[in-house]
Amino acid sequence: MAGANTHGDGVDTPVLEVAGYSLRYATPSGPIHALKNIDLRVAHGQTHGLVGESGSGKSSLAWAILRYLPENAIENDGRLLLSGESLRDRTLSQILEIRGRRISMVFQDPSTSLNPAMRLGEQLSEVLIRHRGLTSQEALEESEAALARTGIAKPKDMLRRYPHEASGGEKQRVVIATAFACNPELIVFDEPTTALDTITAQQILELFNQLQDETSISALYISHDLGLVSRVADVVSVISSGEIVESGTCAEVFQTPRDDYTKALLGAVPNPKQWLGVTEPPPEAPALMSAKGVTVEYGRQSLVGQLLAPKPTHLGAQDVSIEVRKGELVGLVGESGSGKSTMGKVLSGLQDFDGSVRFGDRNFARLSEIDRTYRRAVQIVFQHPDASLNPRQRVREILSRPLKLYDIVPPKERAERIANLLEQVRLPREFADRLPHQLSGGEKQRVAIARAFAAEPELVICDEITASLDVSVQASVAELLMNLQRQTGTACLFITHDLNLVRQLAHRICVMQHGRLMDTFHRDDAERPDRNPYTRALLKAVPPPASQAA
Amino acid sequence: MSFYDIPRRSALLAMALTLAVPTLGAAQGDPKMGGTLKISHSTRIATLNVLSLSGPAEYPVIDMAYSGLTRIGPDSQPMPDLAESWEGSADATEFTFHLREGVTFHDGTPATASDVVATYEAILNPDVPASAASVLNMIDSVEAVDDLTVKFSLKTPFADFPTSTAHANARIMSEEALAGDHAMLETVVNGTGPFKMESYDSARITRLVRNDDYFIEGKPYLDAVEMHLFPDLAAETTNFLSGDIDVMLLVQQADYERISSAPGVNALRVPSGRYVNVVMRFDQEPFNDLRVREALAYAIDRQLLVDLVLEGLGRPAHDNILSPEFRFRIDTPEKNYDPERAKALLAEAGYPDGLKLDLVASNRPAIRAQVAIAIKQMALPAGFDINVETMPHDTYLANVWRKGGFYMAYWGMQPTEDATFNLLLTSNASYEDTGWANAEFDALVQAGRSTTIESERADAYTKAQELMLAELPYIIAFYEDVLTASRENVQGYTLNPINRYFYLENVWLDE
Amino acid sequence: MTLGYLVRRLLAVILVLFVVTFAVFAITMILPGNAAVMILGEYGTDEAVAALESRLGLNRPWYIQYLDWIGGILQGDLGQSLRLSLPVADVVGDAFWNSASLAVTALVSVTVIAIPLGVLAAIKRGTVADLVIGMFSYIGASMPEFVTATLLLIFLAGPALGLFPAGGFVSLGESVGGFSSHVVLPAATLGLILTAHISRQVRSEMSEVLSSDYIRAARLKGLRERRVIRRHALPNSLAPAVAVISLDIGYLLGGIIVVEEIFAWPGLGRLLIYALENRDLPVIQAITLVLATVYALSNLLSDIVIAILDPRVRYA
Amino acid sequence: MPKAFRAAAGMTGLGLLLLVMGAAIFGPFVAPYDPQTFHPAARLQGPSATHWLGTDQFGRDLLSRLLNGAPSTVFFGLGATLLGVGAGSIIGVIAGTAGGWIDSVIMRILDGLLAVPELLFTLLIVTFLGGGMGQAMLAVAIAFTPGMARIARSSVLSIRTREYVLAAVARGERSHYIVLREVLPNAVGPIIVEATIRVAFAIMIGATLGFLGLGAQPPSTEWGLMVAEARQFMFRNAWTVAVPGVAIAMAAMGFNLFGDALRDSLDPRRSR
Repeated sequence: MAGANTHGDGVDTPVLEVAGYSLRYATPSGPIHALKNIDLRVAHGQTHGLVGESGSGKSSLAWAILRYLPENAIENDGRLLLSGESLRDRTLSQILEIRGRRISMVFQDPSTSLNPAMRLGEQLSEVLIRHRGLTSQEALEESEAALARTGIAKPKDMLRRYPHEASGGEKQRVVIATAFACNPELIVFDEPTTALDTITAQQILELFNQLQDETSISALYISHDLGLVSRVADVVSVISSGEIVESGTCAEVFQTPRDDYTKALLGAVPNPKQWLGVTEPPPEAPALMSAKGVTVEYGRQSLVGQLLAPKPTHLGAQDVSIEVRKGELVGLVGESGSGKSTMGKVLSGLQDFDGSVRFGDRNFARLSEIDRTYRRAVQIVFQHPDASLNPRQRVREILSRPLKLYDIVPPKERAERIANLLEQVRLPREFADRLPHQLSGGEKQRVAIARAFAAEPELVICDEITASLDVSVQASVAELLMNLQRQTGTACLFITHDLNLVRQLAHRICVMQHGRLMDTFHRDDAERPDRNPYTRALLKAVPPPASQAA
Repeated sequence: MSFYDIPRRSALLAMALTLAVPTLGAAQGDPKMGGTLKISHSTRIATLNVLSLSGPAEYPVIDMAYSGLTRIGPDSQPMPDLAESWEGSADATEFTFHLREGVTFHDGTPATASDVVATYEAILNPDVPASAASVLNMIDSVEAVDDLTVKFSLKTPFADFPTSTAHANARIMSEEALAGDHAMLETVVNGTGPFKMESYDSARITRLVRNDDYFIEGKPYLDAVEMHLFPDLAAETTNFLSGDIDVMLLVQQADYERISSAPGVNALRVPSGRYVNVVMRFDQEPFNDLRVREALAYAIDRQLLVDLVLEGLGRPAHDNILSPEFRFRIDTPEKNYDPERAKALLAEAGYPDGLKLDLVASNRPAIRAQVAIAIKQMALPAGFDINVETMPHDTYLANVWRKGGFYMAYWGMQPTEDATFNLLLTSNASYEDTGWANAEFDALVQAGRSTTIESERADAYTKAQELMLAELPYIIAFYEDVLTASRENVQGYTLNPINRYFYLENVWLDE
Repeated sequence: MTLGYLVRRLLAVILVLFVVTFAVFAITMILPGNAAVMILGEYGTDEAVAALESRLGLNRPWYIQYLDWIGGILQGDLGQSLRLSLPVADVVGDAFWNSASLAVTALVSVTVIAIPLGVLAAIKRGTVADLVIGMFSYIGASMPEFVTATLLLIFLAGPALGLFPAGGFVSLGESVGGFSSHVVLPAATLGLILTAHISRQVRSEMSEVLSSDYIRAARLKGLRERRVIRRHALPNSLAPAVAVISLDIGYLLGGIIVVEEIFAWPGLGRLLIYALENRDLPVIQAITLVLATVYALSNLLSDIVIAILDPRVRYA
Repeated sequence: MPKAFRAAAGMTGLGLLLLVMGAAIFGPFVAPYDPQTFHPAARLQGPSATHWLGTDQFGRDLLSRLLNGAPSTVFFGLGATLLGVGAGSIIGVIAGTAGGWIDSVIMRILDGLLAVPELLFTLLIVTFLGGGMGQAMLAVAIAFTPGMARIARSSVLSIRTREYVLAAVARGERSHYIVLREVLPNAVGPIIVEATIRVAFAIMIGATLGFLGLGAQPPSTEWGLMVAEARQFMFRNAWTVAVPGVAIAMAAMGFNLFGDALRDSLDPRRSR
């Protein structure tokens, strides 16, 4: 048995060994089994990817390894060994010596994992003071060097800043530098790029690979993103409902998945080469909706408001022109803050604007001109399934509103229509009696989609409708949308940050950055070398997943 | 004590009062000089303007700092103050006062007849708010005969005039101060009294120090007197009992027993003519009917009221506005609690099913509401359904007082029968509030004041009281005792039932 | 958080204060009675009242009185108290310092007690200590000042124990010992409700901070718990605590009215009650101005302190 | 707070609340004596078999007075809060939904009013309204209005940007439907929680006004007034002060505990 190896017994001793480990949480409504009989080894110098969807137990494993468990956690007698030493036998003070020095951790969101009231330098150097006994002066110098290794241009300057004065990428570099500071035996990465922009995430990933090459540190890399894991890990374990369902080298798992869950997961990963969309309307088809020179200025105030409480203004969108043809699906892509959602709000009549929006043969020059005819024809579906349904209304009431409002069907037929709508989004018709909190995230999003299509619109705006959903659910929601579009011929503006996904669905793609439209291109032209440089950078940052790449 | 020996030259007022003023802590040995007396009080000393002040804690201060022509003594008789002696004409229309020689104000200027004239002219000036004006409005003219002699001519005969000049708000100020801005009188004190103002902090402590030039040789004994303000009665009592304070100016009935039984404390209870009265207007329904007024009178258990509201520290009254302290007070028939009789009277008056009434009581002081509530309860069996309406004092003063038909009033004791009647009951009384307006009564009071013949006065006042008791303008259920307390080492402290004269020049501390 | 912002906020408050004083003035004129009636009480004849009214200037139209008052304020003159015959500035000024000495004593002792209590409760979540502090804070927050004060009087100042004077005031200048013994009970009364409130808030802020990602990160760096609490958690929970304390100054300024009345503390609260009873308008106006200004300034001060404690606010 | 303690606190709060509300509704009917009847022979007594909580200076039964005063004390708190919350919510909802300069003007005025300490504000209003129970209730309600308006506004603002509200706007729903059906039902949560806790505060202020002689007037049995009237006798019979004093604290505590429990149950993440 591997566990029989004693400490210092050469390279065979894994840095981390988890064997037969189970964990459950005691709750008033009975125990929740978070981890079931986990076996996992991280060899010296290896990066072990741990892939699972939310609630799969992957984070619980990280907390268990770091011995940071809530009081209601109950463990079985499985083993947790660090370089052959049992972590479970350690007292709290011994664990405190191990944390940060022998095992360190990189967290998901640098903006919450850094203390807002402390300078970055202190947060980095305190580890050195604690574990390597340096004086604060020495620690600061050492920190500067550590930060320099993460590619920060002016590390000294960065050390003096507070977290809110640094960008997300810079903060994550500080966190990574902190994790590497004491040359630990193992680093646990918990979704370190999820909270970052696509391009920044790519840079952090490169940094990880670079540091890994330099230090050949052992890492446990936790992520929900199969594509991402394939680019960093040597070995992958797939975890589902607290159980490791499949484990092996990257190549093995991605090329020849054995477990059904792994297969489903791999299948759900959007692949730009795999077209799911509907038939493209002919190029000469007239524009259904065309926005011309749309500009949005936020924080604009009335005269009185300016006098009483002047606020700064900023531009949400600047001179943006977008066109959607009948039956077409246009993708609108950009990072957060790029202005893509602002455009979604303008087009759905939620945000005042300058410029013009033409719909059919009518022209709208500002918000107040947008009328009910327009609102009926253009429907919107939002990102957050939890927020997009009124928590106090039943599904029936939610779906009946557009029917009543636009008098789509006579009152007698409404119940039947609601049932049809539910079936169309593949929900049982009994769901009409449910309240939103009785539905899962994916189910809520289906109801929201059904509500949009209930109005029999000509254009549906989908604002990041898959962003809050798990990978497997994402795929089914996208597929559902395509089916509906196929059945109804409705045009669609699909707003997303996920280039791979949109390339599967959209006929044409618009790219926005900093409130401006950077690029508009046909999907076939995506990889042409004369693409806009920003588009190219984006495309480069999201290479297709491993199964296709390998 | 020395001032008892001063010969009285007033021929008119050789009265003998039945009331023996109790003095606590019978003086042990000779008075000792020195020490600071700390007096606690619970109402603010808001102003020191002698002409208009009215606060319970303001009177001791001006009693210390100023002198009047005369002063009411502990025996309730006028005694010499700035005036050494006085005499009146036989028809009681002219009075001459002889001032002491060599008296000076605190600032060193001599106090002479012209200061007296200036003071009385200020009081009588209609443009100057002066509390004593209504008591002295019979003065026709005042003149300085010489530096030490002042002569008053009266419009009508008035036998009790030397009592009127003892009015607590008629203290002699300097001519100079009165000629200046009267606003200065509010804070600047320049009197001839035994103590001089040292510091005046209306929110906390007012301190007076010994006047070395006081006109009575050897007095005062104390070096200083401090008036400490405690707005919360519980805090005041506790501080007094803990020994931080020497004299508690006014003791609440609720605390009297506890204080009097505390070690090292002398509690002083002075029977007084102070009363709470139920005002019933003669010109409003249903009180225009004597039977209704009488019914209510029989619906009140007076002894119980004394026990409940005054903790027994008072005497039941039977609607006579004069308490037994008054010389010409008649024996008043007792009205015993008799709800049946009250009920019958009500039925006779046309209210066989009882009567629903709103009784208004100002919220200050609390005793008004307490009496009202007690009356409400006692009168229930007699068929009176009284709703007590307690209201803020300002609203009461503006809307109810002297206007309302049925409300609670509260008055202190006056020095004479005449002052009492002319305050409230005669048709031209200062604060006439019943609409009684009885010409016969007016004539009797007039007769009583204008004669100097003892038997005639007694006759007039007796008839006046009989008439009052028959017509029942007020229901007066009790006379309230004045309560005060001092530490054992405080000697010579006493109070007048009128509660405006304090004689602090006689107090000394026996350490 | 710029200077301009602070100035604008202050100006807004001052503007509203004048609206409030205007309203106070206008309403008093509608009501029956006035200071002259109250001064003379039942002994006031109609003539005497009229004479006093004219001397106090109460017979002028109310807007003239108001404009006069405003004019005086702009020249730094608060006018003359109607009842106390003293300049308002003197009366209110003395009372202000007396109140301040009580309020500051209460606030400082409360802060010194309540913050550690709240931190303790948050760290010891779910233990007996937390429970006791929690119960205490509920009881404290549910006792009106006058009940607390009365109970303290009965048990600590009453004849039974007599540990402290039952009321009264000795200024710090006169005697430090005298001030201290007199200030204990009123400060304790004010302190109970504030301690309850502040410790509860600190506990809740601290709990929130302790469950934050960055505290988890700090612990997972292997830092000792003491450093985690002192260096990481405390500064972050203090800023919200300061905001709460500044709001509590509002309670304090209200509570002081009752407490001063009961303990005979010659401060603004007692003066206010007296002025209200006697319709002494200039004094009421001045106290309203002073209390509201103090409250506004304390809110401003707390914003500044928060900016010092929290770098995010500082540069925002 | 640990779950068990929170649950216990919530239950205690509920228990106190039921007790207080029970007294407020049924108190006057179950009182053993008439609250105004004098028992001259049994003045200022401690608890006994005939008078369970003792008697006051007129020998009135304290338990009966307490039970009789419950409606005025509790309904004062409820009434003042209801009025204040109602007015505040209307103003806040108007400000929150109207936005623009209307919002700015309303908010500036509210900011200013909030700069006057609450009890001072109440005292000023009640003095100029002339004292008395109704006036005091109105005064407390007015004093509560700015704070409640602020809470209502921020609640509305946070709901207004929810996606289901945006969806309704985008759909072209009429504004009254949006305000009444989409925004308000979801915005009332924080308002109700705040209101519950404010009832406790209103009861305390009401009692304080009664105590200062500006609220309920004798012979009312309002609890604050009972304390004020009993203060003179507190050294002779501490029960006269303690009984109404503790009753006020219990009523306030009931609403405080219940409000906190309500807040926890509506938002389990927050433990304050």
